[in-house]
Amino acid sequence: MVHIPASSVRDSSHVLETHDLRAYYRMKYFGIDREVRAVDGISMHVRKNEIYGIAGESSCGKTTFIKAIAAAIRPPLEIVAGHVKYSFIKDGLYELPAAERSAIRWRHLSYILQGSMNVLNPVRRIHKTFEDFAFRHMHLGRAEFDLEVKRHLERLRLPAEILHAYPHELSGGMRQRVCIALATLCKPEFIIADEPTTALDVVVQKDVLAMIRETQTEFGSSMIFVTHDLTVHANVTDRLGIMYAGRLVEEGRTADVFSNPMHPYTAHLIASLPKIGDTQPRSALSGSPPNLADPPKGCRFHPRCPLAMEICRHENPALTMLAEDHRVACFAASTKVQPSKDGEQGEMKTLEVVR
Amino acid sequence: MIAVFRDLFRYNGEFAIGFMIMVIILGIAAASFFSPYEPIDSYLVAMDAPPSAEYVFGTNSRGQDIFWQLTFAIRNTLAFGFIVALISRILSLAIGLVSGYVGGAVDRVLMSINDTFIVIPLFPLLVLLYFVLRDDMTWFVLALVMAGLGWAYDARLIRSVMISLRTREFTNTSVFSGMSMPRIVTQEHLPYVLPIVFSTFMNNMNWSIGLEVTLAVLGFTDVDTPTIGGMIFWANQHSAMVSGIWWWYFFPTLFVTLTFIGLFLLSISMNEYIDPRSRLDRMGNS
Amino acid sequence: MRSYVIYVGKRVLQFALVVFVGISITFLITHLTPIDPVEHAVAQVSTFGFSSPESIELLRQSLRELYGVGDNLWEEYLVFWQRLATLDFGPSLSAFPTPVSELIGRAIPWTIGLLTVSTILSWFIGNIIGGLAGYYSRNRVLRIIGMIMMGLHPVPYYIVAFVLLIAFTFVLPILPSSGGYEMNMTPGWTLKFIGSVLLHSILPSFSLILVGVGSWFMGMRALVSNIVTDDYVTYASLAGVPERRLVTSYVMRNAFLPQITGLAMSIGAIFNGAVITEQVFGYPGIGRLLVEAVHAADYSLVLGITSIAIIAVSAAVFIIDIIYPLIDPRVQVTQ
Amino acid sequence: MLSRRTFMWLAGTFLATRPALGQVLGGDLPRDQLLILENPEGTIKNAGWFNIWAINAGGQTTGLHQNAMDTFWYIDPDHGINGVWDNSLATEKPIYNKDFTEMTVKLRSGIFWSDGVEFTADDVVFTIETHMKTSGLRWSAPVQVNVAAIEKKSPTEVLFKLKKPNSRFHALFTVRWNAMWMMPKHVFEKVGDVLKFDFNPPVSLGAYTLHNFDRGGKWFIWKKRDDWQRTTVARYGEPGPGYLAYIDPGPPEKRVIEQLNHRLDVIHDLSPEGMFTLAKDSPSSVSWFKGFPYAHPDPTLPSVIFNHRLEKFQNKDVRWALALLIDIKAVSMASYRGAATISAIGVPPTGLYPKYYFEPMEQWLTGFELDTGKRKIKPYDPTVGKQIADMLRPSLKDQIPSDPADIATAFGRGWWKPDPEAATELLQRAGFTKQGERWFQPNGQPFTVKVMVEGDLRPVMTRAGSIIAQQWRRFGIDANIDVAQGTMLDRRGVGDFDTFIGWSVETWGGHPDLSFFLDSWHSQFVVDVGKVQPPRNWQRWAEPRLDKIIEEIRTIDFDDPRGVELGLEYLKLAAAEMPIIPLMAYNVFATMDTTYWTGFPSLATKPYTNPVSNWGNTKYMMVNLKPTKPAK
Repeated sequence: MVHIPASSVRDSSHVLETHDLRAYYRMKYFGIDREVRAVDGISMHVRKNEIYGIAGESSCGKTTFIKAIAAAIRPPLEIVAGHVKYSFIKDGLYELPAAERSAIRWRHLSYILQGSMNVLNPVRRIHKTFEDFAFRHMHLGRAEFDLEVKRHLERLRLPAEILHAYPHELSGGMRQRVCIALATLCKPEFIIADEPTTALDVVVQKDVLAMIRETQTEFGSSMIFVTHDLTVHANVTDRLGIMYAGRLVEEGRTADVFSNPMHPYTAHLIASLPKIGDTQPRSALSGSPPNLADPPKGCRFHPRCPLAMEICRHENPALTMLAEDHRVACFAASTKVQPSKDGEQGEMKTLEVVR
Repeated sequence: MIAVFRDLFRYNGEFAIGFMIMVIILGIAAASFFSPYEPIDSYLVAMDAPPSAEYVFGTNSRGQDIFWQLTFAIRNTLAFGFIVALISRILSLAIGLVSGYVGGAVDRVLMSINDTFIVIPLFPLLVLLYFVLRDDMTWFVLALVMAGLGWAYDARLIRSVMISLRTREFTNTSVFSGMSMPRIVTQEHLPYVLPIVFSTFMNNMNWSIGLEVTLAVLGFTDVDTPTIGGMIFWANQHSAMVSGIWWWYFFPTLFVTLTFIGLFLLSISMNEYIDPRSRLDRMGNS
Repeated sequence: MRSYVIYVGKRVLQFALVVFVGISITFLITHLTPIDPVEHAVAQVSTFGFSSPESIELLRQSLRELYGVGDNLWEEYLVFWQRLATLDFGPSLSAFPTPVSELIGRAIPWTIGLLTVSTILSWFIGNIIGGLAGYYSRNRVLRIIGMIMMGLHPVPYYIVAFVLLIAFTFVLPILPSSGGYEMNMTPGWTLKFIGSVLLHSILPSFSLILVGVGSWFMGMRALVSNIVTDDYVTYASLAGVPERRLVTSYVMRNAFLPQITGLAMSIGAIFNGAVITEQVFGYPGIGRLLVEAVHAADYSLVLGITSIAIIAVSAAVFIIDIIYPLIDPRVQVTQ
Repeated sequence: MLSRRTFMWLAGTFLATRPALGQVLGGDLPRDQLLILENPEGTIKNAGWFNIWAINAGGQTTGLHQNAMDTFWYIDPDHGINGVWDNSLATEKPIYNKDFTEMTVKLRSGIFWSDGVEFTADDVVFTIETHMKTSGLRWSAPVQVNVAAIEKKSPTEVLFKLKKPNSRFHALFTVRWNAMWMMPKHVFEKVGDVLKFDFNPPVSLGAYTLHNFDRGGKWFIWKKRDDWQRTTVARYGEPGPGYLAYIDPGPPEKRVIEQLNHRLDVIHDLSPEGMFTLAKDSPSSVSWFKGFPYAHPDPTLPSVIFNHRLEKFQNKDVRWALALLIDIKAVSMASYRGAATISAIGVPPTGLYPKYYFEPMEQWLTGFELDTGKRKIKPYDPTVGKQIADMLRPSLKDQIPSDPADIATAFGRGWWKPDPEAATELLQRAGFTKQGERWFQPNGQPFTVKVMVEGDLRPVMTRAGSIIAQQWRRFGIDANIDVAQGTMLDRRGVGDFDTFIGWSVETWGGHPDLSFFLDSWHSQFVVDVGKVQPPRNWQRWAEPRLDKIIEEIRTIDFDDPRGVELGLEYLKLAAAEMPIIPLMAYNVFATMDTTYWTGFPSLATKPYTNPVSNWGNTKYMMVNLKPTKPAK
């Protein structure tokens, strides 16, 4: 068993890398193809022991992106191009045989999902779910496993009685904590958290976030944290990526992004956050997110962009490093931003593709 | 609306096939209005002719052209099933919704009535009504009677869905966000309820047409009005199966089956269109 | 626990109410029949035999006295409930003076035997194949089975039964066409008799299963294809929970629960008999008894059979209501 | 079916590996000693009940009344083994006194019940006295109406003293379909309430005793008595079958299948199409007629029966008009596919009636004139039977007889020519008017005629009613069939119908006396609509001229030749008045499989009795049956 020592915090090696990842919904009826480009060329990486946040409006492709890096691809969703690479596997995620991919799950790669009400099997007691998910990875006897689960819950300050409960007998916050316990039981290298706090009320949300932060630090896991709620990102994530219409438009250290948003979309998102003492309603962005089956040419944001220029209508801006650890894909942000080739996004230099 | 239809037709194979089947079925039903023969007249053409160019579906032992008989039968049977299903859906939806939403004493009273309808044995009731109503027991009256008796089970189903929807989190969210109840029902809940209504609509049609055939086989329907059951009734009167006149049974059966396949395909494609989850999957707006 | 007791109490009351109202309505309806049981007895005497008008009139009077029909409806109703309390439905009017309970007792084992087995079998087969078809929605074999089911499901039962009859007794005469067991056999727990009963039940039960499987299949497939997209299934499959465990404990287990209600209702409905099955296959049972009783205006017998059916269906609803909170942890007894 | 042969061939190997199904059926019974017959009563609800004297309690034609019961006399609907009249338990015909107030019966000796007790006058006296003091038995009412006292004169002679003169009292003990059966005194005298006694197992007076039966009522097996010589049929020899099984084979399709599989020797009735299938595919099956129309014509007369209490049918012109609108050839085709024996007059063309009534009537009918108000027409067409034969000959070839006498027996003689013009004239004379395409009654109402039929229970009658309604509809009358499945009996009784297809004429078949039905047509029995009309004057026709005929018949002896003369008078009156429109005989497609048994009655060679398996006189069939393959 490989344990990542806590001392390796802020290790700069990459746990996850994607390169030009494209995941499309493809439907064929009577020879007519229809393509929805939900993830369209995303290159990014997550460093060891960091929490990487992804933000964006609903239907911007966040969920599809997560599905793609989690290998939760079911038709009609397809990986069209690109690579997903984890440090704990030799080859790319999609080059791995299905059986091996399955063996990695939960041991190295686990998830915390939105909607704690519905992510636990309603007719199964919690301890059964723990068994289903983790038993085969722990290589322990039944009694030792049970002991280990209890010890783990204790560590997370959860009462052991919940193991005998059905999911509906627990409160929403408790269920989400159970999910976190479940996701961290095997001390995986990587955790994907998809809107883990969305349905919770503010007080519980705060506790749960603290717990995520704590366990992540304690076990030294890396994490992708997806939520549309920017305040959550501000509290939890180390780095933040902003997605719009299937593409990453800005990425940087969370504090940098908040203090110095360079993409007009990011700037808009941050500006529309409610602030204490506000009396005026926030200005809304005109228009709606594009139809991904037929996205606009050029920069996908240009129809709604207050700064749109001629070039934006024709060319797709490449995600360009404009400051330390801060990438932006906007022609208006800097002249350094060049049109990307064949719609490909991101600067190759910033990536060290491990093959 | 037209755009929705076009999209469904283009992108949804089930819809396209189901739609085409139903066009054919309805076309055949509509053809009855152009029939050269009165539906109840007999001995008009040669007897027992197998399917041929002259008589596409053959003729029966009563000297009737099975194709034209079938046009009437499909028209009447479809109308019959449709009326039963429509009226009983309205009843079950209304009672299920009210019971599920209002709850309490209203729910208990409605469900007691509902359960009484579930337990009353249908078959002797229908036969006795047939005895009492006699000539007045036309297929339309039969349809009304069966609609009056066929809603209870589905009302219970809709009620239980309603109860579960009422307790779902999004309902609370919507309530707190100040949405009015009718709006919550139509916008948030209907997408969950409609697929159930559609599929019970189908099952109900299937049930009522099956029961019509059962009653006809036992001779308890108005045999002067051609229906699928009525055709089977007359075929039995002439021992058509052992006489080798298989086409007298085959074509009615084939078209009943096709009708249901058509309706089934339409209903699943409609469900996919209505159900937010599968629509998202299909249209890929995520 | 206390709330559960209150819950059960309420359900008991509802059960009693439904049975009472249901049987009362049936009592009223059966007594509205325009058929006169006495006239049927008279016709039986006069149809073929020599009879003079005078003697027919005398016969009619004496039968009316004997059968005790034409009394006050309200009195009959009270007597009916008094008798029902001891499960006595009085004498049959079309097999006078044999007690109704004796006639029912003779027919009902066949009905229960045939219908319980075929209902449960079709439930299991339909649900398991339907569940698999819903889960492995792209499996070619299951898709073909699905299409066959979709095509078979709407075929009127009479046709299915009739085609099977023709196929296996006429075209390929390998199975008996009529009866519950071989002629001249004496019922008993002998191997030969049981073998004969099984042989005779093949066609009736097969026809019932063939038709019954379809609706369970369709229902289960729809349920499962919904559950498959539910979050807990997605979550468990992301977690790499082994497929067999996923299908059984996560998908099927959840989908089976609503189907249990359906099963209970179907088993309750068994006591209505299977009229067409009994007609086509000449199988003994309660359905035919009911049709004949309706024909002969034997309201004692009609009421006897329907009362049992009403009690059985209500009991099924009742038992399911009682048990459901115990088998489905989500249902709270307070609702 | 087309593929049957192929399938049979494919199944050949499979079948070779298992015993023939014929042997499977019947269990331990040797198939070559077993005769399997259809019991048209179907499944017997209360199978363990054999007390046939209690009404409506158990089965009658389960073999019980055919083979276990006996009474004084039998009249055969056909020719009989030794003449139409057979003295069964009696040794001679009934002996009446001059004014028909006493009847003496001489009994046969040496006849024993199956439990070894001898049948004597004591049994007769017990039977009659039991019926006199118990109400609600099957024959209580006629006994109570007629019998003042019964005396045992000797062990072989009884004397009935009647309450009033009755020249037809012996009919109560004369089997056509059934009659009053004798009770075993030694069994019933020990019974408290006769009405509640199930008589299980029955003690038999016939040649067979109960061997086994299905509690579910699907089959009853009877075994030949070892002492069959001590029963009345022994006079004609030993019954052939060692065992009889009366079964419920199911609907017509299944009867066909069962006979094709040789698991049903005698079919009671079929649909015409089922009959044709057997004629075509089952070489071993035989029927009453050697070829077309196969069926045995029952001595009943299916007719269009008017409700004379309705104003619209009270004018004979209207009834005649409706008769002239019927094309009997189409009715024959629609109902029986041509296999009908038509009749224009008020008795069925069966048994010996062609000789007694049809031949004498033929000339009168040919000359019969009908006044339409505008002119006189001769409506009778004596060639209709021949026309039907000619119409069928192209498709059925030599199955159709060409000899005029054979045609008359098979298809009947003449009928009324369809004459819409005369019908129009008749209706107009009756005050009916035609407006546009529709006819209206004198009171201004549309002329509607409902034709009540029994649906599934009598398919052939339903088919006849359907085509007749169609023919009337074509003429502009609003006519439709009215399916009264299950309620026909009740509606017929209370007069709740316009017209129906059924019969109010039923005869002895072999004997020319018409009292069997005609006595009940006396106007003294007619009741108002709403009250139950006693059988069989369902039309409620009240006619003084008919009353006179009936009253005279009551005063003459059963065998008096004057009876036939009076019968002819009735026929002429009925033809002129058209109280019912006679259509044809009730043809029953009784079909017999000769794989195991031969000697079944048939018209051409052995018309000794009626093969229809539920008739009491089929006991005479058993003594004529011989195994097809001699016993090894």
